Amino acid sequence: MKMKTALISVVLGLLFWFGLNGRLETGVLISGIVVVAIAAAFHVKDAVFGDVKFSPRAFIAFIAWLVVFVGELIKSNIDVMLRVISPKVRINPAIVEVKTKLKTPLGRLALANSITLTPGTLTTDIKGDSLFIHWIDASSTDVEGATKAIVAKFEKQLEVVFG
Amino acid sequence: MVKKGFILLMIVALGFMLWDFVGNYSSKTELADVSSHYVEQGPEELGAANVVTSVVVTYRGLDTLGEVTILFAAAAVVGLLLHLNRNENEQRREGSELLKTGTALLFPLILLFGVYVFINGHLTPGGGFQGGAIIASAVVLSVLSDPNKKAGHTALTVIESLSGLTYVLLGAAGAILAVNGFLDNRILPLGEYGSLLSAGLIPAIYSVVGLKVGSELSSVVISFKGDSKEEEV
Amino acid sequence: MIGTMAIITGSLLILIGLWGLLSNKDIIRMIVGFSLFDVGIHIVMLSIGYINGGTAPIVEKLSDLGKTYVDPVPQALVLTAIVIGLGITAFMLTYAVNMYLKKGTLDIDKFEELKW
Amino acid sequence: MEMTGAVLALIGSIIFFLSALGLIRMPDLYNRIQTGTKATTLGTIILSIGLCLIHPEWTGKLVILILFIVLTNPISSHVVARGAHYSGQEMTDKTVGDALTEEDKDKEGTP
Amino acid sequence: MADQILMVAVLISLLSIGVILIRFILGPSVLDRVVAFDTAGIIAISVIVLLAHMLERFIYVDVALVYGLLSFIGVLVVARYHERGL
Amino acid sequence: MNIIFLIIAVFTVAMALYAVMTKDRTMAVLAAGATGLFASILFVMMAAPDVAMTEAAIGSGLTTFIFFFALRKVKRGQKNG
Repeated sequence: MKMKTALISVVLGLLFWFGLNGRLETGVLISGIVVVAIAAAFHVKDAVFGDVKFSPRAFIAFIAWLVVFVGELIKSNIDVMLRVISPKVRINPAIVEVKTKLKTPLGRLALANSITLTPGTLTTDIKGDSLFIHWIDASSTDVEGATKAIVAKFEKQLEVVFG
Repeated sequence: MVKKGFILLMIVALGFMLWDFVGNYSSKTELADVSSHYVEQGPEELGAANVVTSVVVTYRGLDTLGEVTILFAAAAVVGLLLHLNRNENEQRREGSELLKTGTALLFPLILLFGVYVFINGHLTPGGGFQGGAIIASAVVLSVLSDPNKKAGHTALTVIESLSGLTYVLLGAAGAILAVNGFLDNRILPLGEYGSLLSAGLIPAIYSVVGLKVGSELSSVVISFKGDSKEEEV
Repeated sequence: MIGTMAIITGSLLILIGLWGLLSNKDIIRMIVGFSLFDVGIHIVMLSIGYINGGTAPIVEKLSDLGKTYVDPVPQALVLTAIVIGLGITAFMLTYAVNMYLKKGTLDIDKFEELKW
Repeated sequence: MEMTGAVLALIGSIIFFLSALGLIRMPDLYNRIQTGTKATTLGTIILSIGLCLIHPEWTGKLVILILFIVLTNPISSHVVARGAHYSGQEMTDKTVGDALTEEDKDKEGTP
Repeated sequence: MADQILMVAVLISLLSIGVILIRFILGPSVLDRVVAFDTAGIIAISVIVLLAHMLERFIYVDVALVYGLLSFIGVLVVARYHERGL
Repeated sequence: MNIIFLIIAVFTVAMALYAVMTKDRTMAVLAAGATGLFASILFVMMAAPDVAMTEAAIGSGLTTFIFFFALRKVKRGQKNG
């Protein structure tokens, strides 16, 4: 678990470092190794990436999540724009409760962020297994209906990646 | 009422002075002597692409030493005065779970970015002061996500004093080994222009300054936050 | 043109900051006025070093040396000034907090020991 | 290539403008957060992709900028919404339900 | 041609910042203003990136990164201050 | 270029005026932070990226944070009497 966190953290840190510096040199590499080691120590202390799964299936699920996410992001923007432009503001907002099956912190963060960036939903609070979501156009206010409408499309992929 | 009139009078007077100043202003078309020397000779002389950095670190290095000293004094006084008068009895609301996870994920990356800013001070905009401020912002982020956490004062003090000592020693090494006196950067070879390990000592000096400023500003933030658990013991 | 506009902006910020500093009774808002004053002075200082059509004094390649660059010395001074401004602001805020803990108010008129 | 990039940047800025309009028109804070966050995120992504097309050598830093914004923007709007809820920010009259307030009340009722 | 389109993009972004500042001044609550501040900050990042293109200096993008980081933490500070969590 | 500079300068001055005029302490501090952020765009256009970065990180960023920490201490004291 610690090894896994350290490995992901080092790879991520090196990508970040070379992306920032934008060139390959010995100096960049040497300083990068020192700095990334310190950063990875912080990540290991909190065990951030401890539950990420490594398998071809997880990779495919990650890509699938990314595709769904980008699609939803664009859809959400068109949706919001239509609401903004329409002469009469048509909204029907509510805060609804949904349940999630995800257990790991990183998976919940990814879920909440994807919910916030998708059509008309905004994560307001999280308590245990319940996410409280402000929904700009609430079609159902009970837990099951809302869960099906909001969470289900991301959860399947995220469950494979983050568990 | 008399006071208001007096204030207005004062502002109008200053406004007239500034009006005069603005009226006589015209932007220059060429540099003054010293500046043009810095801009035209500086890159070849010191090997640093960022002329502002070479002015701050080398040409006007003593000023920077004074500045760091003032910052240190301010941090010490803030810590002292806020320590004398504490009333911490209300527990703060915990940060949400998402914020905590986000902080655990982002905190090392922000530190990394801060290090990038001060280690590249001689090539890109930025340097020790900005990098130190970014590191202190990372500390602010961790304070926000978990306000009741105890802070590591000892580690900050150790980093601060070690980097301060290294800074002065590097400056003195410049005075002894190189030609131009205190804080000269040419005791190491200048290296290939435009690469990370170039410009002699400048990256080393700016890294040390960055660590020092970062730990000082973090200690200012932590003294403003105050330790709530310490008092109960 | 940019230089002229910058110096006018800076002067306006100085006047606004001074007004906030003098006309308020609340200590925190006096400090806000002071920091606005600070920003104004920085803009004025930079506009004095501005060269028409100049670019930032960062010479990425040695072959770029002939270009027009703006004056690096005021930039270095302003950099120092901003950092010291933070130190001063932190110091003033510490004083304000301490005075508040002594007296229970932030109104400057209530601090009668300061008058003479 | 340059033209494509420029047009993408223009689309991004139009999205910004729509989000600003939403910020003005929406009736309460939560709906304002909704329009503010989503639209600016997509706008920044599109604009940065446009600039990547114009200057391919900028890609590294712009990708880091996009990643940073996609990661931080939802967190900050979540924290603002949570702060709004716990400081008792009112919702608009059109609201049809509020599960979070009911949940809080349930907790207080059963000690 | 491309440059004119980018100029128009900058002007539209600035116009949106102006519209958002109206919300900043109108309020009504502190958090409304915080949301306005956040949105204006993100648009300003894009303005800096566009300015880096127009002034033809790549290094200005660094400023945009710092700007984004600081405006994010600033919003968090105000929100947490408001819910008494600081 | 000039017109962009002019617009941002107007924003800066407007934020500064708002910071001085407003009755709310919190808003004054936040508006001062916004002034600093807009001023840092001005610094970018005046070809001073170093100063812009410093202003964004220190002058606008950390100063505002410290202001809020101090305000929190004051507000809490008020509540306790």
